[in-house]
Amino acid sequence: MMGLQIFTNSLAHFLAGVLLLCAFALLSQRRLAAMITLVQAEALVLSAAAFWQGLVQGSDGLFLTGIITLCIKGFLLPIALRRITRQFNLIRAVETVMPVGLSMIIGVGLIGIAVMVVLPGSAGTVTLTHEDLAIALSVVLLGLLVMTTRRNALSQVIGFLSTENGLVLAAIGMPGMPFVVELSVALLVLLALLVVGVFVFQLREHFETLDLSGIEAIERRGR
Amino acid sequence: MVVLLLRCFATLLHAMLMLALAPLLMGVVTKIRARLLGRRGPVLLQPYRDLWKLIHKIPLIPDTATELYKIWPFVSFAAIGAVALLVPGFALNLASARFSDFITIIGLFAVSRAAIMLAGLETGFGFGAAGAAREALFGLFSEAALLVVVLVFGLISGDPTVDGIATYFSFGQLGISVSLGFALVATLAVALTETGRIPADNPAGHLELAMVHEAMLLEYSGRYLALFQYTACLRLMIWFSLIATVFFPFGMAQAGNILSWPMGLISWLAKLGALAAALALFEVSTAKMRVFRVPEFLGVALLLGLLAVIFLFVAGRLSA
Amino acid sequence: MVGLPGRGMHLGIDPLSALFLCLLAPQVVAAAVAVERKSVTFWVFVLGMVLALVAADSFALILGFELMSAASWLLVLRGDRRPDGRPPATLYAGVALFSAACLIPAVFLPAGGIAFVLLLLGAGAKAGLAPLHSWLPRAHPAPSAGVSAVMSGGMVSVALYVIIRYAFIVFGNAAEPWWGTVLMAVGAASVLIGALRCLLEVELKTVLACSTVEHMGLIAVGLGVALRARAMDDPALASLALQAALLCAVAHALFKPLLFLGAGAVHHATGTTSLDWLGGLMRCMPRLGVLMLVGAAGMAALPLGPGFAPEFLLLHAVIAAAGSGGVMAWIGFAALFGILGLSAALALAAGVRVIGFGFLGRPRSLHAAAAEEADRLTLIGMGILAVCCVLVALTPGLLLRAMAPVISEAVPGALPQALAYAPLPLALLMAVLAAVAFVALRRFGARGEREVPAWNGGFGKPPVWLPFGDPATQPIASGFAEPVRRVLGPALLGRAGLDPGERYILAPLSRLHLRLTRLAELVRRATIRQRLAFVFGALVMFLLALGLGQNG
Amino acid sequence: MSVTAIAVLLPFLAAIGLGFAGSPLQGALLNLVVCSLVFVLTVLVFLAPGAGFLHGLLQADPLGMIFGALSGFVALTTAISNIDFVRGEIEHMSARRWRVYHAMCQVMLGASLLGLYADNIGLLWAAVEVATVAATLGVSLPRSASALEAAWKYFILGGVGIALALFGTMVLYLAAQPAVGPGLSAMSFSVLATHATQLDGRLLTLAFVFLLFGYGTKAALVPLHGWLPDAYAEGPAPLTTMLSGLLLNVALIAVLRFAHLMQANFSAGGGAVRPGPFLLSLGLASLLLTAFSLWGRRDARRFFGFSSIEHTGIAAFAFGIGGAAAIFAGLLHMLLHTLIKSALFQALTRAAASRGRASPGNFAFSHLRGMLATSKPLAWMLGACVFALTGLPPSGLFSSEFLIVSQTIQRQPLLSLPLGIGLVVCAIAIIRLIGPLIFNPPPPAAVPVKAGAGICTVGVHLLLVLVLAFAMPLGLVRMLSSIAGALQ
Repeated sequence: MMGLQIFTNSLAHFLAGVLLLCAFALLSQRRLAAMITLVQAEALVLSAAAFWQGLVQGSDGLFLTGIITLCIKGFLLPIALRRITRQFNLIRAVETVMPVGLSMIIGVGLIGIAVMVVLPGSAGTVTLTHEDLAIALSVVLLGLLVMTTRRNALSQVIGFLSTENGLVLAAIGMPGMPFVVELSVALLVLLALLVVGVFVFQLREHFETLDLSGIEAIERRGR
Repeated sequence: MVVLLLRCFATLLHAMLMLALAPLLMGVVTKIRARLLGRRGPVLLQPYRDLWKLIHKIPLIPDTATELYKIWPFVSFAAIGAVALLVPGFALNLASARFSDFITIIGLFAVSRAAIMLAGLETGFGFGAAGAAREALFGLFSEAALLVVVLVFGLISGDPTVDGIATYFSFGQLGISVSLGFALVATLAVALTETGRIPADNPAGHLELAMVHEAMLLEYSGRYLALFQYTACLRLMIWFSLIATVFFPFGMAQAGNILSWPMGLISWLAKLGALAAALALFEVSTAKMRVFRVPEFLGVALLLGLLAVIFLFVAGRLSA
Repeated sequence: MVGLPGRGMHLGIDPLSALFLCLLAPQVVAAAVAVERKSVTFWVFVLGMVLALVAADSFALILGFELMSAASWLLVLRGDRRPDGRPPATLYAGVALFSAACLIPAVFLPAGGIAFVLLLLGAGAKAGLAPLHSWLPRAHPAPSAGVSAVMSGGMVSVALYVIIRYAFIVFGNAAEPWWGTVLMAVGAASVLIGALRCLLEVELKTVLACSTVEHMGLIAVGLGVALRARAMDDPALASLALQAALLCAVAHALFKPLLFLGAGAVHHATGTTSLDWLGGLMRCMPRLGVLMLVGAAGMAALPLGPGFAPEFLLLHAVIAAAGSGGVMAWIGFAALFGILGLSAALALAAGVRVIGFGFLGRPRSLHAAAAEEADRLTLIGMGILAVCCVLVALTPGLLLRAMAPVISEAVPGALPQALAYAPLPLALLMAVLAAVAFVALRRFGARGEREVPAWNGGFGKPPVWLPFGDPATQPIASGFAEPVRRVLGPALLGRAGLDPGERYILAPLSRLHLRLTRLAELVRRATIRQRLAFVFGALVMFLLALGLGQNG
Repeated sequence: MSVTAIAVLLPFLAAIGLGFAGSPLQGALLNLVVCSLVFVLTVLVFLAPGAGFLHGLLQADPLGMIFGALSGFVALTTAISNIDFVRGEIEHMSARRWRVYHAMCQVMLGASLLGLYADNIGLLWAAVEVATVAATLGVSLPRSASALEAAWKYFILGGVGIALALFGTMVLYLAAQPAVGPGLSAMSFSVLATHATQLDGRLLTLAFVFLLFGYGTKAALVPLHGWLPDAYAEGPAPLTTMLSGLLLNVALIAVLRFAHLMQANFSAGGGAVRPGPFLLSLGLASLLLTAFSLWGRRDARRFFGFSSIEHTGIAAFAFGIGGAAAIFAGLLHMLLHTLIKSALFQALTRAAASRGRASPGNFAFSHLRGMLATSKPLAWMLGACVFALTGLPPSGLFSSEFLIVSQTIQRQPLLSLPLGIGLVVCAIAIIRLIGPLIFNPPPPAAVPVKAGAGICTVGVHLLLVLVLAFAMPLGLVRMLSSIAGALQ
């Protein structure tokens, strides 16, 4: 029984770690295609984690979450994104604000901050949820970092997705979190997709590319 | 009761003398000056004759003047005349002593100055305005310097009225003499400017561009001019008496005591004569300044006043 | 419950507020009679002042104060029709807000130095005390005459009321001598700069506004002496100085509106208030001229005018105060005395200039030549004020006696002084002398007089095609002030001839503001990504601080 | 099913109807009808503060009631002026978009009410999220490049904000575990408030940071404000009114509630950090940044968007000062500002409509200037609204700002310096507009127009402001004070 417990924890940990690794790798990527792939991988790992937690906690809500994640984030979304890239042939590397190395160093720092904030200074009261939360928080922060360091609307969407993954990871780590939240997470992803779709649609109408420089040009006109 | 009567009588006498002797004083100054320059000069009564002559001329009113043209001479005279009553001459403790406040006197001088400046602006021609402008410029510093001197007096005697200051000084102590010396110099400078004498102005000058006091009266004639000129004489008289009373208070009579009057009268006339001589001497020995030098001249007076205050403080510390 | 939600507001009248209400009444009546009868904003303005005066708690006071500012701002805005760039309305609103921002803290801080300084900044800015005075000569002339009158006579008085109320009554027991010293220094600066500009300005209304600055300075000096004396518990001196200040406030509240109304009438009659274009108005508008003469006498602080008694008391108070303190105090008081004398002479010259170039001499423009007498209502309004002026001028003693309760309210244990200046006998004396001279000249002198072209140093009669003489030969007001400008200008106004308040306060402020605005523009123009970076950076910083705070 | 639930559900149902049928004008009328019904319901909520609906997920507390009624009122007046707006603009959007537009208005109303009445942090989050999506769609409706750009900004920044808020919500739930244990009750405001002292202070603090950033983004506190000016300036005009009138309050009140949890936990020594500094820093940042951003503006709606940032900043500052009186002042400030700002936007919309379309944008100051010459009542109303924003009496904001400043002086004297600077600079920046906007000569193309009867809604708003600020009825005073006392 004890052994099983340990095994459970370590597996959950392992999955979370992999997720974090993907998020971190996302930071290092310059090409959209590779970023999409990484997000997809994140989604798969996430759904696996969700299933595992559902198994452990014995709640069907988590299973549902996993399924939703798998379907939408694991398959639909990457496909859509790939289509967009092909449509606007955004195969070329995305220009980053800062050198990748620097952004990765910052990423490490973010992880440090996340751990520092979540885990109490006095070791001992450290529970699984705390560590889980720390990892989720790191993923969220890394996603945000991706959003802020890439000069390209699509890669911002990707970063946003990564952030979502972190949120879901946190959510499934919460013991007995009521159903509402997962639902709203799914809802959020749904709406996010919808709106992104709307956007991609019209952004193409107005600017040939997804690059935000056109928008910035508008913004430069003092108003 | 008797004392009160005597004081009133003394005041009346004082007023009479002031009003009557003013032109004579002017004559004396002119005479001495002429003598110092080696001329015979006009007779002493010449000012009376000039006034009489002017009175009997028909005044010519400029067509650009307003109704107030004829008011200004009277205003100016009334103010100076009032001062003449307030400033003690041969006797202290006159009936008007209570009102002989230094600041009131300065105010009355200002009134007459304002009247003369307005008279100069009355017809709206260049010379009068130029004179008025210069008068205004001089007025700034002379009034400031005079006020600082008044501050010195007030600090010494603790009494703002001329009469009180003179009474206090008549029992003069030492120790304050340094500052009083400064104050005297400052007062003299102011007096020269206020009475329109050299170096600030030249009463005998006849070049319009150089005149100050006369330039303002350029458009006046007949009895009005006479009144202005008489006022000028009176102003000189007042300043002499003022300086005599404040700085040389010795030998002054007490209005309440009739026996001391003759002595007082004599010493007063003597002081006036001495001052007239000094003025004449000063005038022949200096030249008239350029207009924009005068503020510096008066600025020095102002500084002397300030110095007087400081020395006063030092003296107070020494005596304490 | 009207007032602050949950707290309401309280009103009440004590001698001080009663005095200022009385001081407000005549000018409001006069202005209403003369010009502003139907303007709602004007009445809101008056309401604000009254509210500020009858307020019994800080909320009501500041509410009234700001209501007054806001209403007058609107009036300035409406009245300000000048084509030149920077309208004073915004500057004016800024000052109003600034004073509110200083007053609210001042009334809530515990009585002490900081509270007093804030109070002085707030109310002083409104009263136009240096160095925060430079808005006043711009804003006060802007609205119509009646409003200018009440602004220059009433609003500044309300600001003074606030200073007196707090410095003497509310903070009174915490007062320290340096408060008075600061007040005196501020007042001296205002007196000097106000009087100088009063002589140098060309626009009549601006001249009057500058003279307002000067008189506020005089009052501030009086209050300063009183406050210092009170802090050094010398009630006799304190009450003397306070008498001077209050009497000055009363006189100023009478003759300044009078002059402003007159300026308005002049503007209405000639279309200009520039002294360089007026002249000879005494001929076509004599009644107005005489009324202006009364006002100018007050402005120039001449004896037998309303302005002299306060000046007299003030100088005596300074003499009495000068004896106290160390050598610095002596030098300071001597310098103060010199400044007072200088500015008194400047004010005299300014008064002479207003009358001499506005109303005497020859017209300098066709408008001035063709001016018509002001309408009856204006004359009535000014007449009311002139009568009050004469009363105050001739019976200051009675007024001081009436003020006794105010003095004893502001200065505990006060013993009001008798006035050593008796205008009535003096007036009688001068009248007698003038009469004697007149009679004598009539009796002994030649009768009759002849009207001739002015001699003008022999330059002769102007040609016929120049109805009022060759303009080139006419002295103008700025020429009259030129010698003073040459002597004092470089020292006090700098080479550019700018008001120090503008050069050292307003200009740097506007530069700073420009710089900060540019900075804000940079933030505003950030791209989406940069804005995201703001959020992210702030979040990280907060988390970092949190982590360090909890683990460090 | 309680009044509360009806008030919340009605708009959503109406949205469905509006979204699929009807011509623009019909839509506007139906919109008006629904809004008036909702307003009545929000007032009725006072009488029957609905007992829990969906096992206590929906429970109107006094705070929610007051601001719910306010939202209802603003929605009502907006709907009234919306009719004229639709009349004027009808040919500039396709009927389909008009339907979406009206549907989105209703969704925003419903979501705000949901956010105000919700007793459950998850539900609150969902409400804000729905409102965001609706607002995004609404803003993107004009389909102009700048509108799309604004909507895009709104979506990105808002999405991030929502994500942060969700994370915060979860952490808060985790923080509630030791005290309340798993389950719905761990997400109920009332339960959390009662157990505030036993929450895990450390996690609570972490949660608060995220919630502050999440909901602070919605409340547009600097530096989270990036979306607001553009969203205000580009969306359809009445939508802007709804944004400023409804959503800001929801977010700010959420922040206030969470801050109260922190404060309670802190004062009980539960290990949480004092929320004051967070709120104070964000509030001051908003105030000071807007103080200088207000100057270069040429577009009226963008300008007043910045002023909204300023005023939410002031309210947040007041909450940060803490203490019953300051919180009272902050709530009062929110009430008054909402009324004034929505009135202002209504007047502005009418003014722009009276001037017609123009090249630099219908709301460019150069286009709107000189109102007095073309329409007196409109000009006076507009001027009164703009003036009311400055906080000079007789504007109502005077009393709230007076209270805030006095509280600052008494509790945090040093902070009153930046506060004063910010307030003064902002007020100057606003008051300087009145001259050009009202009194200057109008642009040559402008023609005199008659202001419709609808203008009186603005007057009603301003009257209400005066009453609330200077003669607040005792009942309301008691209610607000008790709220403030409970939240301090």
